[in-house]
Amino acid sequence: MDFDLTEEQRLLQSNLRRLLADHYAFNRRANYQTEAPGWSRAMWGRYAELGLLGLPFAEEDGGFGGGPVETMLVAEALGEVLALEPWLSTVVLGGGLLRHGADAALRQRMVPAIAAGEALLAFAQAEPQSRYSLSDITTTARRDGDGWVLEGRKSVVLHGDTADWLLVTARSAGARHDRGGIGVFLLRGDAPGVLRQGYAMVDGQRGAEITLSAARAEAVLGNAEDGLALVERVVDEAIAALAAEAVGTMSALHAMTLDYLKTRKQFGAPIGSFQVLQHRASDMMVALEQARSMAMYATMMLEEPAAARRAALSAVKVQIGRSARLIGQQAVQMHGGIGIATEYAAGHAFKRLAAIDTTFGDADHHLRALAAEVSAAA
Amino acid sequence: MDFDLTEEQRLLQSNLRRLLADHYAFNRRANYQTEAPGWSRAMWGRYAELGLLGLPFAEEDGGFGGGPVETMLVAEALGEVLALEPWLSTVVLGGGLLRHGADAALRQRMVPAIAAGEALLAFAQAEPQSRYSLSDITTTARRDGDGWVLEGRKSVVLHGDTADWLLVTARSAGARHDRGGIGVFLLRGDAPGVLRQGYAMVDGQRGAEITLSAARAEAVLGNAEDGLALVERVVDEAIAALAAEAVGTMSALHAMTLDYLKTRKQFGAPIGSFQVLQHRASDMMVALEQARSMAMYATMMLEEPAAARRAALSAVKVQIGRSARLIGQQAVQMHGGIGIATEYAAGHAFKRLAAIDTTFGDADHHLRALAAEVSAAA
Amino acid sequence: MDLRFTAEERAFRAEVRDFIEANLPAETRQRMIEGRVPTKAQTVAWQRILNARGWAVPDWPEEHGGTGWTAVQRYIFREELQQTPAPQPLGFNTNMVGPIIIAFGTEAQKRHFLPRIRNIDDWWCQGFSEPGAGSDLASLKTRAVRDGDHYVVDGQKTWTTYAQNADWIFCLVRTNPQAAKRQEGISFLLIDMRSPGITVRPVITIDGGHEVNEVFFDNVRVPVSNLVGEENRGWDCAKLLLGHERTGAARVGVSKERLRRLKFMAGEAQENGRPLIEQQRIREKIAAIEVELKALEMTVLHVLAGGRRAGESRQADPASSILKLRGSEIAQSITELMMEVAGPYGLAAPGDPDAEGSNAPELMPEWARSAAPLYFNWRKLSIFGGTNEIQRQIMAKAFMGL
Amino acid sequence: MDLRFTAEERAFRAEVRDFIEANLPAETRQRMIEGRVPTKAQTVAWQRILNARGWAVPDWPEEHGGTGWTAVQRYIFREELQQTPAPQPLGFNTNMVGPIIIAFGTEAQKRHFLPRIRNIDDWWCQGFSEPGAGSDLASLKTRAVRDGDHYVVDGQKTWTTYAQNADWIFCLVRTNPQAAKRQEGISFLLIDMRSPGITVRPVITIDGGHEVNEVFFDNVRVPVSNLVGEENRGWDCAKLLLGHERTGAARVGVSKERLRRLKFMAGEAQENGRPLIEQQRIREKIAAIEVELKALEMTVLHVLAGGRRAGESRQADPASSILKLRGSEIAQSITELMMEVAGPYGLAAPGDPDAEGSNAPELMPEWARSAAPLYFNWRKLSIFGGTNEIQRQIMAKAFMGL
Repeated sequence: MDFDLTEEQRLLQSNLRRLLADHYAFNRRANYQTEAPGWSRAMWGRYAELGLLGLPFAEEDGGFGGGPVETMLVAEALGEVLALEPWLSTVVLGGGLLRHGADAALRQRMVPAIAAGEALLAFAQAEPQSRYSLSDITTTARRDGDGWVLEGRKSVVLHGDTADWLLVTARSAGARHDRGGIGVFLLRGDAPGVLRQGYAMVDGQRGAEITLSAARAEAVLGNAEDGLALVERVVDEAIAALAAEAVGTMSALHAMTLDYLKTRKQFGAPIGSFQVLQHRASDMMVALEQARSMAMYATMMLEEPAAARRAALSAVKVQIGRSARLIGQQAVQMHGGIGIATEYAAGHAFKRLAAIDTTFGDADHHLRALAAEVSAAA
Repeated sequence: MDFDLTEEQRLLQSNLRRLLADHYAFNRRANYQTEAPGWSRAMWGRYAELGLLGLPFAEEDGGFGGGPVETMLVAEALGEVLALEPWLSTVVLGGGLLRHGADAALRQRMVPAIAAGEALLAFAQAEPQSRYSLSDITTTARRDGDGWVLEGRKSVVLHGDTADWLLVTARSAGARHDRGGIGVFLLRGDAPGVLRQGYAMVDGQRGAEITLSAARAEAVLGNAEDGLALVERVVDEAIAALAAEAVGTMSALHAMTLDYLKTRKQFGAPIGSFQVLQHRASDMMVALEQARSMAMYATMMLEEPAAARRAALSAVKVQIGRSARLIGQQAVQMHGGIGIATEYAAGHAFKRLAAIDTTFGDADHHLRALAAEVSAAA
Repeated sequence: MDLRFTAEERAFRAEVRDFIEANLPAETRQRMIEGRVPTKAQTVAWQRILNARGWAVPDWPEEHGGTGWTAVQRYIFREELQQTPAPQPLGFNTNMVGPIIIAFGTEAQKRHFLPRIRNIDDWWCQGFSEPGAGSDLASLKTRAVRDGDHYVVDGQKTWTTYAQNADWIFCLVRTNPQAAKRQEGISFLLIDMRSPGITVRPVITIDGGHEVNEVFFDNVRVPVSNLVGEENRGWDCAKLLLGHERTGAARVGVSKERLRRLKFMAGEAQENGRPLIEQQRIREKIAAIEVELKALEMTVLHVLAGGRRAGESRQADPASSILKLRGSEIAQSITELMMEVAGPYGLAAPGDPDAEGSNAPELMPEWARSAAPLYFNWRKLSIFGGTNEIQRQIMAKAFMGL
Repeated sequence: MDLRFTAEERAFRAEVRDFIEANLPAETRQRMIEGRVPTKAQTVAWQRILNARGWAVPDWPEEHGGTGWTAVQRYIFREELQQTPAPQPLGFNTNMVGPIIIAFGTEAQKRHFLPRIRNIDDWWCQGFSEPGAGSDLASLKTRAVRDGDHYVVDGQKTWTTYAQNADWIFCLVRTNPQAAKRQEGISFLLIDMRSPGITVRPVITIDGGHEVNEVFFDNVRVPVSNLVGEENRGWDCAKLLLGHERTGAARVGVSKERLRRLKFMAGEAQENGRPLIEQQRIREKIAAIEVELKALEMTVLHVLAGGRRAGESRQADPASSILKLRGSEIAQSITELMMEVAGPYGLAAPGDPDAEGSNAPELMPEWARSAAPLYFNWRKLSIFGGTNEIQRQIMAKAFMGL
């Protein structure tokens, strides 16, 4: 067992942190949000330069051969500054589907463009009725010549509005809740028949409602009826990345709160001198440490067989959700009024944490999944 | 709406509190526990003198015509001193079954003896397998001439060891979980075929395991197949009394804790000067107030139709369980080591509160019952 | 001891309910059901309907338009408004500046202001909080210097709710910086929001809404006739508000209405093709909140009926703190659960459509729209009006002697 | 960064597990599964088995019998003991007085005591706490006055665990009442429990068990040769213990074993004829604790592997406090749930059958017996060894600068 980072990992972490320290102060983030896509194209270019965008891809595909630990480090650092760019959707979600699902030809066509920052990806998975179920899919894929044509509605698609490519789950066979019959299809974002309505989500990230009307896919990843295992794997990888991002956000929020406790005075003393707030800060520290431990656990369990991996990632999501809620709510409470004013960073961190809980299943959803596996001991 | 006590109720309360102040200091309670029955016969006589034992019975049956409010006041006062005597089992449980289930002749035979302190009653309801289900009954009642003969095992019977009379639920018809086919039977505690093994329970109250082997009943209350509604009503009355008792115990425990916070010094100051413990005491106060409110609500809802009454009493039990756990655990925690030493009162109050939660269904059991009734709003 | 409402009280409730049903504009009600704040016009229109009925200011003395109701009746009235839901009386007018003018104002002030307050001819806002003086009100810095028949006011107020709607602001200002105690040397002024030198800057909250503001005073001239009570005795006015309205903070009716809304949402939201309300865990969470709300309601009724043992003297009753604490916690727990029920759609919430950064509400189902904004907005409930930490401190110090 | 156990570590775990399986007396194990404390004889016998294998004191330096294992191996060893469950090494011997004698003792003390400590030829108990000096150790009052070759000790110790079993007690005593700081003027003495003037009074805890005692010292003569370290420098010894054993307080193995027991109980307990484990809510509660325990375990491993960023210097790492806090909270939550699962039978729990006031255990099912006693007894986990409040305070002051 070894928790130390390699020299390369350390370098990656410190380079990224330096980049973000230089370019992602809170007031600049607010500016990025008002740029046309709702985030910073310039930052996206810098991520590409730093090698973030090709990081998890195999070298033979045009990537840099990073693993789960590298992804964790990047996610944590981006979480510290509440970065707005479509890294999760492009590299972890879209990229993950390509890594695990695409054939070599497709990978070698896509990866260099992703790594160069020239291709943005989005994963159009959820539908208006599907909530957190990955198999509740009504979008259909119909054979048409040697290609596929998609029909349906996809909902709350992270960064779906600006993506150059959409990875869309659709049903080529089977009934609505069946585990079989689901494929993952690659479409151009601007393909005929793709209608996208983008919006800013509550946490400042971008989302889109997407309607597919006889939209033609460029490719299907693997088998059109067998895609659910791929989706589950990539969603688990996204949960691991979200966990690390949440740790970054919680850690920044905890630090912000400590600063505030030390500087803000009331009744003639820094409010951090009040024992009740001291202990509250300790409870936040405990929650942060629990979350950090589980983010590492997530990273460690991604390569395990599916059943063990899914259970582990559910446990991770439960802990992240609980820690995030405690830290988010308490940070706002201790900041008082300015905790809920948009001019300060704390409220934005609180909202991002709430959003992370809701992404790919909230704490209760995953607790129910774990509870289903509990059995009596001998 | 009127929350004021009548002059008579005030008098009852103050007389009982005075009696207990004179005779139920914590060290005397410890002595009572070592007396032969595990409680004080002398106190029982004093309760009778004060009129407690005949209180809820109708005057024409030999009682004093008190109502739910009077029962609440008595239970609360007894809870304040952790009284050990079989008041709940004799007056509320046994007495309640007689009040609502017995015919006039039986009532007029039993009530004067109860009121005089000469008849102790116990309600033998639970069975080893029944947990909190009131209809999970395997004890059988068989017609034998013009009487009934009982066969079965009753478990954790409150004060079953010293009771002169047992009120026993048994199945005269139907299958194990059926709501129909259940009767409530009156037996002498020393009838042939009644084997009783008594013990001190964790909270100092007495319990018994009772085996019935062809034990002959003296009477059946009402119809032998129709007793479940009676049982449910009386159990709800007992829950109301337990709620009030718990309020008395919590209130005493909170006061004890405040005393301790004010007198115990650490690091050169009373520990009550530490803000964290101050706020903890406030949380206990809130929990106490919630419990008190629900104990009154219980009293108010006892006369409502069965469905509304049962839902209300489940809500009461949930709140009592939660308040009791918070107050009990925090009181012990703030007392430190002496909170768990038998020589001090705090730990005993903690244990009684834990026992009350477990009596007639814990907070979670009743929460599940309430959850079953939740439905979507229009 | 009879813990039920009397027949008269039940009849009164029916009368109130019927009146609201018959007179509340449907679109006002629908807007509130959706979790949105009524517009200024809606609030004013409703208050004028109530005023015409003689129900504008139930808590005021009858000579000034009060209804003469019992405490229980006033509770029933407020609860019916909350449960409908209908706009509640504008607190700054009816619960704050009105009672202060009644208690401390001159006859001229009463004659001029009270009828206008009742009818919201003037919309009032409150200028108490300042940057750096949140829960510690006595450290306020905005100063008023006497200059002939005027005070000249300079300084800054913050968290000023609906200053953007307001015609007038009532302010605590420092008139004697040399006073021995910090609470002394503070005065209570009524200031016309149209006065030159007043600037209102919006503060947008994380739900995207515009409820609060900063108000800047730069050489603002206020006639001395707008002083309420004695100069340097403004703290007396502030204290009056602290003692006021003990049971309102529980917000029982509001939480009942929001719970109903939550149960509606849980019937609409689906997972695996079934409504969420069928899930055991959601039902248990709702049931648990219902228990807590029932306990709170009983505490409120207990306080109202005056039966609390510790409650003989108003000063020595911890009820206000308990009601504020539990009221805010329960309300917040409902919004948490709403956010959970809304699920992924919670992320796409449009916020207040009147506010900046909103999304097109038609993209998402109506039932899911208000969840996130309300969850975010109602974090304020445990902060404003004396933080929950302050409430616990009050209980410990004042009622337990710790 | 590789977060998994190495092949060597897994092989080591197998070796330990096999040894325990082969050598632990079955009745010792069964007693512990039932939630009862092993008898003195059982604890001693097991320690001697470990000692014979060379595994009595893994944490000690090899020259004194230590194993030379890595931190991870020591963790695995302890976890295997806890999970079996097997008696853990007597902490007073192996974690407390042993390391202190190793660090501060004379050669003679080491030669005489260490082998006996390792083998529990002497059972030690700890004389630190006093009435009125719980978490505030430095306020202790028991005094030792020099009289020729002896100290004369007078005073009282409390919460002395297993004093009734003990042959020796190690004590903090005040040797200089005039010292400038309270921590100065304290010395560390080894005292034979058979010394005239020592009285042990049992303190029965609310679970009915006899674990703790009061120990009275009345003119007890202690040879000066039993002073460890310098006179008046006993605080150094006490501080050594505070720094010691950072990960043990998490009790991960114990909680894993108790969770397994809980799941066994929930399979035995029935409601409406079905095992409780089939109820959704019980399963969710168990799953939630499993999540928390997994997070705690990962934190422990993180600390052990030395990878914590803040953990470069032992002094500056809040891990000890976090582990103590979470370890006790999780353990307590398991006992709460055991109490719930036991249901009505929880009330009839027999307690420690060796203790006073016990009931006949045969009247109730075996699986339900230990629930209530354990729930009551384990309230101590958040009190002893530095209350959880103290842990939060340490975190706030030492690691967050508040």
